[in-house]
Amino acid sequence: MPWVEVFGMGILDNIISQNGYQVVLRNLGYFLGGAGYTIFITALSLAIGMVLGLFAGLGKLSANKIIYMLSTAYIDFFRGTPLFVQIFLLYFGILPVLYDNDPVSSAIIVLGLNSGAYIGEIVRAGIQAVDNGQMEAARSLGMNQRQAMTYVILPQAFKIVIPPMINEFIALLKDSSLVSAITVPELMHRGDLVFANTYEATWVFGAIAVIYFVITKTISVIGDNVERRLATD
Amino acid sequence: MPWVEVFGMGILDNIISQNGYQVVLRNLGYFLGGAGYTIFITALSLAIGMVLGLFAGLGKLSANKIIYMLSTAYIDFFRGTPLFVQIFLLYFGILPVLYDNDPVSSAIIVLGLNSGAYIGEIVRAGIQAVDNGQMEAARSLGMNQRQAMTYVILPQAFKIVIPPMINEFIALLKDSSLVSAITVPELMHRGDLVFANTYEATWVFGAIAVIYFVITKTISVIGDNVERRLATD
Amino acid sequence: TGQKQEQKVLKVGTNATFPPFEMQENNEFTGFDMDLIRAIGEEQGYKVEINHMDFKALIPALGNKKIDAAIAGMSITEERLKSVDFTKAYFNAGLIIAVANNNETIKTTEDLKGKKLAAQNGTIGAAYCDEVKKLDAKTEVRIFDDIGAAFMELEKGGVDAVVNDHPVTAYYLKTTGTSKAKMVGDIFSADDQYGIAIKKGNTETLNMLNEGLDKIKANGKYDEIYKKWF
Amino acid sequence: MIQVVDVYKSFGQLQVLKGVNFQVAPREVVCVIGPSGSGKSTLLRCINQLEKTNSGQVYIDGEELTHPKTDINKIRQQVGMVFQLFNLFPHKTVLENITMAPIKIKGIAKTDADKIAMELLKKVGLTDKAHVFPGKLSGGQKQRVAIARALAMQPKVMLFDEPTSALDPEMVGEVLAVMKNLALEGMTMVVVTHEMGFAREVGDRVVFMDEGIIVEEGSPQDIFDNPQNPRTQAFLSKVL
Amino acid sequence: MIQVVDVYKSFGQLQVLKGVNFQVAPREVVCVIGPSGSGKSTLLRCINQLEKTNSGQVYIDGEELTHPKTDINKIRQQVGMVFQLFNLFPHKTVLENITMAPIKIKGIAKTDADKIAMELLKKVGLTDKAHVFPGKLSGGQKQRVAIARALAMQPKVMLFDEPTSALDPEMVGEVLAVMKNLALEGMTMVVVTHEMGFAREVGDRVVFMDEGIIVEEGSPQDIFDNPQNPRTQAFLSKVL
Ligand SMILES: Nc1ncnc2c1ncn2[C@@H]1O[C@H](COP(=O)(O)OP(=O)(O)OP(=O)(O)O)[C@@H](O)[C@H]1O
Ligand SMILES: Nc1ncnc2c1ncn2[C@@H]1O[C@H](COP(=O)(O)OP(=O)(O)OP(=O)(O)O)[C@@H](O)[C@H]1O
Ligand SMILES: [Mg+2]
Ligand SMILES: [Mg+2]
Repeated sequence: MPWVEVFGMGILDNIISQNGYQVVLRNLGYFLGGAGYTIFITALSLAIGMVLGLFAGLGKLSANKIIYMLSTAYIDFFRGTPLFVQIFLLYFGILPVLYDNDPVSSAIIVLGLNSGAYIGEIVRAGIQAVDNGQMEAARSLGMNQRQAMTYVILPQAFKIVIPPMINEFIALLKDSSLVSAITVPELMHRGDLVFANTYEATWVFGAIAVIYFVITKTISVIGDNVERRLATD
Repeated sequence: MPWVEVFGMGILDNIISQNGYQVVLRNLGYFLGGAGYTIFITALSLAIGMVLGLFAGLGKLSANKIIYMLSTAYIDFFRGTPLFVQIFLLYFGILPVLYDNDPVSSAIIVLGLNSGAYIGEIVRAGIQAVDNGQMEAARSLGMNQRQAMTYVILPQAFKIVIPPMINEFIALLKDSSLVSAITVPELMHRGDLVFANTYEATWVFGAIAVIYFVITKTISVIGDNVERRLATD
Repeated sequence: TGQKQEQKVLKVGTNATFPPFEMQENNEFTGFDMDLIRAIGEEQGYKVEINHMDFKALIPALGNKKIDAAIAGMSITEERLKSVDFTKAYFNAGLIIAVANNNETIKTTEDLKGKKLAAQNGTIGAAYCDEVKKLDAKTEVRIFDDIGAAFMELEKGGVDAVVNDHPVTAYYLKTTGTSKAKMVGDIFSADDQYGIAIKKGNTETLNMLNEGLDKIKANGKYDEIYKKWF
Repeated sequence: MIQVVDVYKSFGQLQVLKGVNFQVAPREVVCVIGPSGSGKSTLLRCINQLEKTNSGQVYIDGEELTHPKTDINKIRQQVGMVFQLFNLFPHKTVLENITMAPIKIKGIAKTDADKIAMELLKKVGLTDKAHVFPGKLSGGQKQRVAIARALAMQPKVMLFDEPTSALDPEMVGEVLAVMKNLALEGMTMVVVTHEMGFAREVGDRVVFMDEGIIVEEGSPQDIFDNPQNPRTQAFLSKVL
Repeated sequence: MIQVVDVYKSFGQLQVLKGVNFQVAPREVVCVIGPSGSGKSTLLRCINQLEKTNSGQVYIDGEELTHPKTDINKIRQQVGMVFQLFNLFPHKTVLENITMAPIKIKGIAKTDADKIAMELLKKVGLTDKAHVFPGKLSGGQKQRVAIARALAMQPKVMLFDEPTSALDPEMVGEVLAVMKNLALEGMTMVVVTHEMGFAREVGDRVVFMDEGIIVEEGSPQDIFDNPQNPRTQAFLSKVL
């Protein structure tokens, strides 16, 4: 059917002839490289954040006053101040005292600390949502507090915690764009550079948005699957 | 003890003589006005986000395929793409078609849509965490789906949902700084303006961070109180 | 000593979103400022290493010695001199007004009074808009973080004019702005002087850069670079 | 009043009800007994359609619940249910648990609902716990609140899933009295129970279920003193 | 084996235990009966210190649990408990519910633990539900899994909170058999129950509680056939 071809060619030609389209095409590899940085940094800081968040969440439930106060102070600070201030503070102020810090490792540390604060609250809430009888049943079997947490409470909290955790993963992925401030060449950073050079807002940020969307959708699909697999009723 | 005085005076003098200190002092009212905007915008977009999130969360649990798909698409899009792309898209692209949009109202709409997506997932998870027997008990009393949701499930989900919701409030408060890109005169925007005129990064952003901290700490204290008051065991 | 000097490194920070002064093309930093600092480095026996960062991060990076100098189209002002040191001015930008193609009401700086104006944060254009507002309180000033967004606001019709450094606006009109906006009036406010920022009190680097700047102005290198970009 | 016609129900592979036929006349009290896992709870849940049946019909008061056009909520208001695990609303006090449905669904004034609720709490001996949250009640106290909650809707039919399992003998006696009163007032009841003494006392008729079917039914005397089916005989011989 | 000395326990204003004194000899089976809310469950929970006592001492096998230096977890491994509301672990299958503690605490090999668990499941008639999650069990099935889970730790003492409340008569008979076997094997047991027939069958001694104190105790014959205290008499007169 010739008219379909003509019509199709028309649209295609129109797209190809657009400068913005060419800008995106030319920079696609560059963007995907940036996405690689974004994923790499997010994944590592998430690992840090989950460990810190677990301890901070447990700490906020601790009977020990000092542990409770430390956890609270940690969560309050890293949740309460703007991320880019934290990035500045640690990158320029604190980390240089500790080691010869480079942007990427600094970014991972700051994002890890930051997400740990949010995850801490998520973990605390998840633990508290598990029925009290579960702890009692575990303790009555002779488990100590730690064993009951590890084998009985946390696995159940884990299920409750998945959806807000996925929310946090996705927020972190996007917050990671802030480390472009300290020269980490991640996705948004590269988008900014290309935009500034070409002023093709729609095409450049459209492409960036699509890449982010693909990554976040992947995360949420994985999250849904984990959630479904853990459902026992 | 004279040496304390001397020492104390020394520090004080040192601080006062700093240019940055004076910059902050001079602009404190200006910053607090910006904080007013930040709180105003966050509060209104939160109100929108909670309504949207409630419907989106319920929608994701709906048996109706179309409602389910609409909710999922909404959540996926607004959670999956960078906030600042959404700001650009709505401010420059979509809203001008609908009305003669100004930065503040546009910011509230975009942030409301964005937080609604995160809140939607929180609400869905909260509802699913309520024991199944509760729905059955409500239905067996003759309540319809809507009544059972309103009187039995949602009030219980509400308690579970508070901590991740507080997380989201705080994240939204800080994300609201992104509307600085379309010249909404909120806290971070004003910080940027004063910084650019003085280059006093430490003092200016330090002051901004303290103001954010005070606001977020207030939110989390309120959240803790609500949580405690709702505890029934 | 010449060989030893060549191994010295000058770490320079910039924010490569300000064409044609600093930008990135094909993963390379290019633009007037970039060529200039490289020329100075070569003249003074330094290997120049360029880092792109947030505009906000340039000052802390200087303070922390993560970079030795910042070159990013920074205008020299009294207020900023309290926090950092600047080299001698290396460029006199001058401002220009940009309006929508179909705008016939704004022709000169006089016409700006009482209008909606946009400028980029931290530029002399922003300061100029504030001055206009002082003359006529009905004037509305919108300061964007990013000059790209300011131009988009102009295209959207949210503001009547953008007041910005001439070379930057010219570059925008050459790329996507051609069909949507135009420059009106003459270049004005000729005291918009760019300088290279150095940590306050770092006289060693300051002197070195000033010396290099003098040298390339004397040997014609500066004019060569200027011609390449403007 | 209640008619269950040829009801089948499976969970995945597991057939739980395999063609149950069963009638309850108005004002009749029927006790359902049978071994654990035989489908007693499932049958109750099918009666008020908390569990969708795979095939067969359920009628209450002549209306077919299994028909897609039926307003199931209207009918459920006439059908009270007491769950084996109580399912009290943890976010509401005892009193609010009882008054919620009357106020919200029937639109009864709060003061009236409170008065009715306090009377019911008196019946089950819990007036002093009216303003306590369910989390602080003992097992038997929860059980009694669950009964009061169902009664507050003044249903025509009551379904009890082991209403006495967490009660002490005194309370069993009192609940029995409450139920006998209800029967006098014309309440139709289906009671799943493991307590044979209770079944004998309260039941007009006893139904013995096993493996998803009704094996035998008859008057308490018939079933307990003269069971016909060997399966029933075996089951009852174990009663202490 | 168990000594409870002058134990007081309050929840806020509410005094629940008001000086309970109580001994259980090794191999003895004691049944605790009494009205709802009298403090039976609370007493059991104080015995393994799930509930901290306000004053008084609790000893098991000579060790004082109420002493702050005691390793409570070690002792609890010797003290199995079956809860009124089961409290099965919903994220684990029936088999895993039973084997978790032996594997994780005692370090028994998984294959051995599985073997022991399957034997226990056979005892309670649930081998076919080994790989099912608790959410899919009927009430009586949950109850039996809870018993099996407690037995899997091979405790010296077992505390039962109404172990038969969700069981049908057949299962009650079987659990009774299990418990009698345990008694023969030397298990010390405290059983809170509302089923007098069960108490009579299984108990070496019966304890009657009311309003936070032990009102009367003695052999089943003494208590059931010849109660001394008027409160006990009134209570037992209600048994069907
Ligand atoms: N939601 C479910 N999914 C899968 N199987 C189920 C479900 N609910 C019940 N069953 C199974 O159906 C069978 C009958 O369960 P039901 O609760 O009706 O038994 P019951 O007669 O009430 O037993 P009990 O006296 O122990 O309460 C049991 O084998 C149980 O495991
Ligand atoms: N966590 C708690 N907070 C406040 N009060 C409680 C709590 N647990 C129990 N109680 C109260 O203590 C009293 C005794 O409760 P307990 O559970 O020991 O009774 P019981 O004898 O086991 O009754 P039942 O036979 O009904 O199970 C009851 O009045 C109950 O309301
Ligand atoms: Mg049942
Ligand atoms: Mg009890």
